[in-house]
Amino acid sequence: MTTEKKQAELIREISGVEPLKCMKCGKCSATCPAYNEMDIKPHQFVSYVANENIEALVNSKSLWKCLSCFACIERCPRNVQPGKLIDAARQIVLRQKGGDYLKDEEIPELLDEELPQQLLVSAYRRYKR
Amino acid sequence: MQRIGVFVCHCGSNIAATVDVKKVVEVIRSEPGVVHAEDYQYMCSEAGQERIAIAVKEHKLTGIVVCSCSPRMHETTFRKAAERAGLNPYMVEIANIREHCSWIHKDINEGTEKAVILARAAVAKVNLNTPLYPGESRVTKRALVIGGGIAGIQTALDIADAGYEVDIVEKTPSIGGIMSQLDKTFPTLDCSACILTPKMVDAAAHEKIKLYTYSEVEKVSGFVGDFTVDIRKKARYVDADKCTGCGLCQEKCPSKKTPSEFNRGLGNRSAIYTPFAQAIPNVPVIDTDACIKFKTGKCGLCQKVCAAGAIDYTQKDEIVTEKYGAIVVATGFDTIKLDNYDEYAYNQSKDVITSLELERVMNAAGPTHGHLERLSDGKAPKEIVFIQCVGSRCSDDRGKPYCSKICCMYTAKHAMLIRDKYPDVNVTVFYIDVRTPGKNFDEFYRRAVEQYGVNYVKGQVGKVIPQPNGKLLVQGSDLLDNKQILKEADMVVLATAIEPNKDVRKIATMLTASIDTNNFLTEAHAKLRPVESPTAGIFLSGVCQGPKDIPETVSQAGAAAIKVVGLLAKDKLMTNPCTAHADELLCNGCSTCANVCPYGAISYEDKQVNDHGIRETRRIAVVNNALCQGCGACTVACPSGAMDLQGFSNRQILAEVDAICR
Amino acid sequence: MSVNNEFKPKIVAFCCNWCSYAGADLAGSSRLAYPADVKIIRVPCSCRVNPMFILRAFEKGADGVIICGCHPGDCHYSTGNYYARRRMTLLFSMLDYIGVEKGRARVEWVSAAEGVKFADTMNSFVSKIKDLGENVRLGDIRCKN
Amino acid sequence: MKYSYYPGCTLKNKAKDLDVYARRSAKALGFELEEIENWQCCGGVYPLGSDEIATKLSSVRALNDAKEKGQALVTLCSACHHVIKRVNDDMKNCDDVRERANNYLKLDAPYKGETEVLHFLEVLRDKIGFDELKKRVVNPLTGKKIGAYYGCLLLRPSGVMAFDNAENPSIIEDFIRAIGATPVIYPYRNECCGGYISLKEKDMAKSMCEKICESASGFGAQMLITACPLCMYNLNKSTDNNLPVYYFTELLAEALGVKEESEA
Repeated sequence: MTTEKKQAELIREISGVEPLKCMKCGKCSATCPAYNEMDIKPHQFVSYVANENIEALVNSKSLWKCLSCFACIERCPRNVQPGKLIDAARQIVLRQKGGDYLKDEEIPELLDEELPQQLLVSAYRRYKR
Repeated sequence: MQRIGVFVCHCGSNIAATVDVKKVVEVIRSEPGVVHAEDYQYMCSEAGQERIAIAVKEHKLTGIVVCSCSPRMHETTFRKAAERAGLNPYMVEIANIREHCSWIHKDINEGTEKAVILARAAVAKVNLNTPLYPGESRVTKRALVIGGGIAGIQTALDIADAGYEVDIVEKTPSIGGIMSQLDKTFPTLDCSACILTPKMVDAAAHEKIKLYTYSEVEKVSGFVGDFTVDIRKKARYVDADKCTGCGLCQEKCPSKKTPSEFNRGLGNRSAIYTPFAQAIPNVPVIDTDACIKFKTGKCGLCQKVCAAGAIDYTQKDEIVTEKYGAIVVATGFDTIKLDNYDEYAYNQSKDVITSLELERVMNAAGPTHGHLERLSDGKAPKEIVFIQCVGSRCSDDRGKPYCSKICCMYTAKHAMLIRDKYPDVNVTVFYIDVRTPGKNFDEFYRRAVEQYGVNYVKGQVGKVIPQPNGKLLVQGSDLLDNKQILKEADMVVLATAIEPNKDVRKIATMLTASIDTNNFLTEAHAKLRPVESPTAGIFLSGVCQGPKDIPETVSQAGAAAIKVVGLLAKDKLMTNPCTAHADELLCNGCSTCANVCPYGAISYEDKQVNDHGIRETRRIAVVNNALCQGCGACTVACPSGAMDLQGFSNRQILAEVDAICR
Repeated sequence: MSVNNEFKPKIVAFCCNWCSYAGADLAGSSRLAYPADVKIIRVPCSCRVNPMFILRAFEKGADGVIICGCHPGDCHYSTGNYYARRRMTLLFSMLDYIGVEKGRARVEWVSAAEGVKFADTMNSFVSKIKDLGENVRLGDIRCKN
Repeated sequence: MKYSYYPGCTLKNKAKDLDVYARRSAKALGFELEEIENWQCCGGVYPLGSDEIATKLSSVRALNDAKEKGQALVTLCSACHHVIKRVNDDMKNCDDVRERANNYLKLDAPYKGETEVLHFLEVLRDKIGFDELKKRVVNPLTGKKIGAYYGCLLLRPSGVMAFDNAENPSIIEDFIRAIGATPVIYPYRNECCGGYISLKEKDMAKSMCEKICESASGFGAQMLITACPLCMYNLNKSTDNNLPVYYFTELLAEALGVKEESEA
């Protein structure tokens, strides 16, 4: 099995998403508030996994732009849940050595007076292993 | 002892590929009762059936086992073949070695072994079969059609034209159904009323057709050829014989604030009303929830102004009992409620409407007198967005998993009509797929694009966002350009999914007709018997069976009608001989069986019995073979084991169990 | 061959003519595989299944018995499956009482449209029975060789 | 009535107001919030991966603590509510998560999702009742036009959260009416504020919050209320205080006349 095939299977497993349920209506992309920041769009998450095009997916900046706001999950008419797919792709990156998207030394300059703990905690979980 | 012949079918390679048919023949020969066994390429073919006839003669067979496809497919075929060969048709059993064996197993050893066991079970059963003889029942030469939309009207007209009496029961005050609410019809754009109204008039005027409007089916009993139906004629509070249909009562009625059902709630109607001007019958009804007289006892204005003296506040619901030989369900559909789709802002904005509401807006008799305008402020829209598949093709519990089928076409129709009448209005259609199979349908859709400049965008809409300035921001996908679009619109029209009429489940239950998970009535066979319900004597017409447009509905209505005519043309029907019967010596008359019988087929008689020399009168269960449908509930309920089912007797089933477990 | 040592359960499936038998046909015409251990007996309705039939099957060496009928509310005879459900609830608690493992007998609703469900149900039932192993509790020792 | 209470990290720190006013209001309304001992941070984000267990355990501990006391578990912060409610749903409905979490935690009795998880707003709606709340208001905020900002975490996914209609919610609007003010309904109230993205992508969060605030002001809102410290932070960053943002508990305490009360 190729690495990409393995990874595609891993993404399916972690996310619990069946990409074949997708009917390609594009409602996820129509709904996504971070759409314009993404290079690979929410509806493409599904086809990238279905086509085992994982290398491109895990290198996509979309991994770090998804807000996990669940709008795509809520509105998907086929219960495909693209947001879970991109999260699983992110997990694959984070679970590798050196996959962190946030370096400790970056943090001090990102802080300000009002910044709530919740933000740091969430960002840690999103960006770091 | 029976003399049984076993016939093993190859079904081409369908069976022979995974079942060693020769081996089955060889093994089954040694089963008790089997005197002959052979295999053949296609048992259902004429040559195959001929082989059965020859074997019956040569081997003096008394019973037959055919190892072939499902009995649901060819049991009747082989029973008829046996009958032609001089056997009782109920001496035939089928071992299903195709659907239940060869098609699901890959390993030939496994398949062969299972086929042998299935054949053995069938042989064991036939050993205990007895000849059965169907009874006869009479046919009432009159049909009932439930629902007075285009499906019901067309079915009734076709049945009546063939010379049979037919009654239509319609629950609203007028026949006409959803079609009467449409403005224009695709793909020819004729005005809906212009083609429907004459049919409504024909139905009302036909000497063989009786209309029960504002009426509902209350109770159904009986069986094919002989149904008894209670129809509730709801009180109209208007004497139909006296009413001249002048309309003065509606004009004078002071209670005018009830949302009009006919106008999809977009306009109001009075408490005494006919749903629309061309209503048939043109006799109003009083909506007692809205009527001031009924609510407070005061008013009575309609009675005062009615010159014909037709208003009668004391009228009561009336139950009419009629006999029918056949019943057609034509209960139609409605659009789904959009409460699960608030991302499209239907409940938040008046300018987001359903396509059916748009029909009323575009219609000259509608709430805006046919002017295309925003319902919030009456302004003329400049930018209209249509959203397809709202609630259709949703497998997520919010909507319907099926395609509603008609939306692509009516949206193209709406887009075209708007661009034609208001060329300065821009029309955008968000679609997932455009599905336009049908004669002149795809050409119609292409005309909308190519001639009328309708902008089709491939992609679903995520959200409709009402703006402070009253406009609607439509956020959708353009999958071909890989863009997220934000489009400002004045109106948004939702191609709302359709669903079977809410009452259909209740009606199907009364008729014991089966219904699928989406509340569509099930056909007896999806391909070969599409207008019949599996319940004998019940026929399907229109959308109650599945989404369809007007031409298809009319075709199906005609097909249902001819099936009904075919039934009514018979004087007698053969009844199913697989019915229950009580062993007089075992029955103790306890009534347990009658309590579980869903058909009321069991009654009790005092009978003289001779129980091993003791003569006495006992109360004994008697089954009416015309009413019994052969479910077998009584056979298990019977505490003394007196009740048994012909064709599926305790001994037969136990023999099958034994054969399988051997 | 190792196949010979593998436990091949005997499983009897009672299927009502209108829904589940048709569902099994659909599983077949959709080529959905399930183990050949399952043998189907056609009955007009799940309410035709006498608890006696099930006991007899166990007595004769069946390892599992499954009764399939129309979904509640969809019975061709309106109410037959409700009777079946009640009868089987009682029977199963009795089986439990006399020591037949839970799960050897089962009731499932499979409609004529549910070929997939039919195959899934049979697959899961067979694997359950395989987990439980051979039925020894009710077997009639006189039936053994 | 006594509820177990899970405050969460931020309510002990930057979002003290959310917590303090909630406690005072609860007292005034006659119910008690009993803080779970030694609660641990929920993590702020529900782990979507179906193989994640460790990240769900802190929520399970809190849930089990409430179960042992026989109390419902009340939350205030939208993120905590989201995480705990979803973990609870996993413990109830997902055999794999339940089995593995219980194997790991070795509780006295396995936890199977028995605890009822309530957001403070749900307590007001379902336990107290907005009609009753209205009666208790001594200082109605008459004339104030308030936009409810739901954000995403309270509402979605609606199947699990079962908080309100995810696309057209009404609970905060009903709350606003109960405290005497006028709700302003605007379409962006259930759109995301950017959430954690504001740590690294400040512009992205800003543009999202601008849309929200613009829409709310456009429909006439004079202020926004929220239940989430992160939403509060993000919204504040983009409005320049043209549209002040408050915790809903602050307005509740004000309406109940307990805002200034020193904590007893």
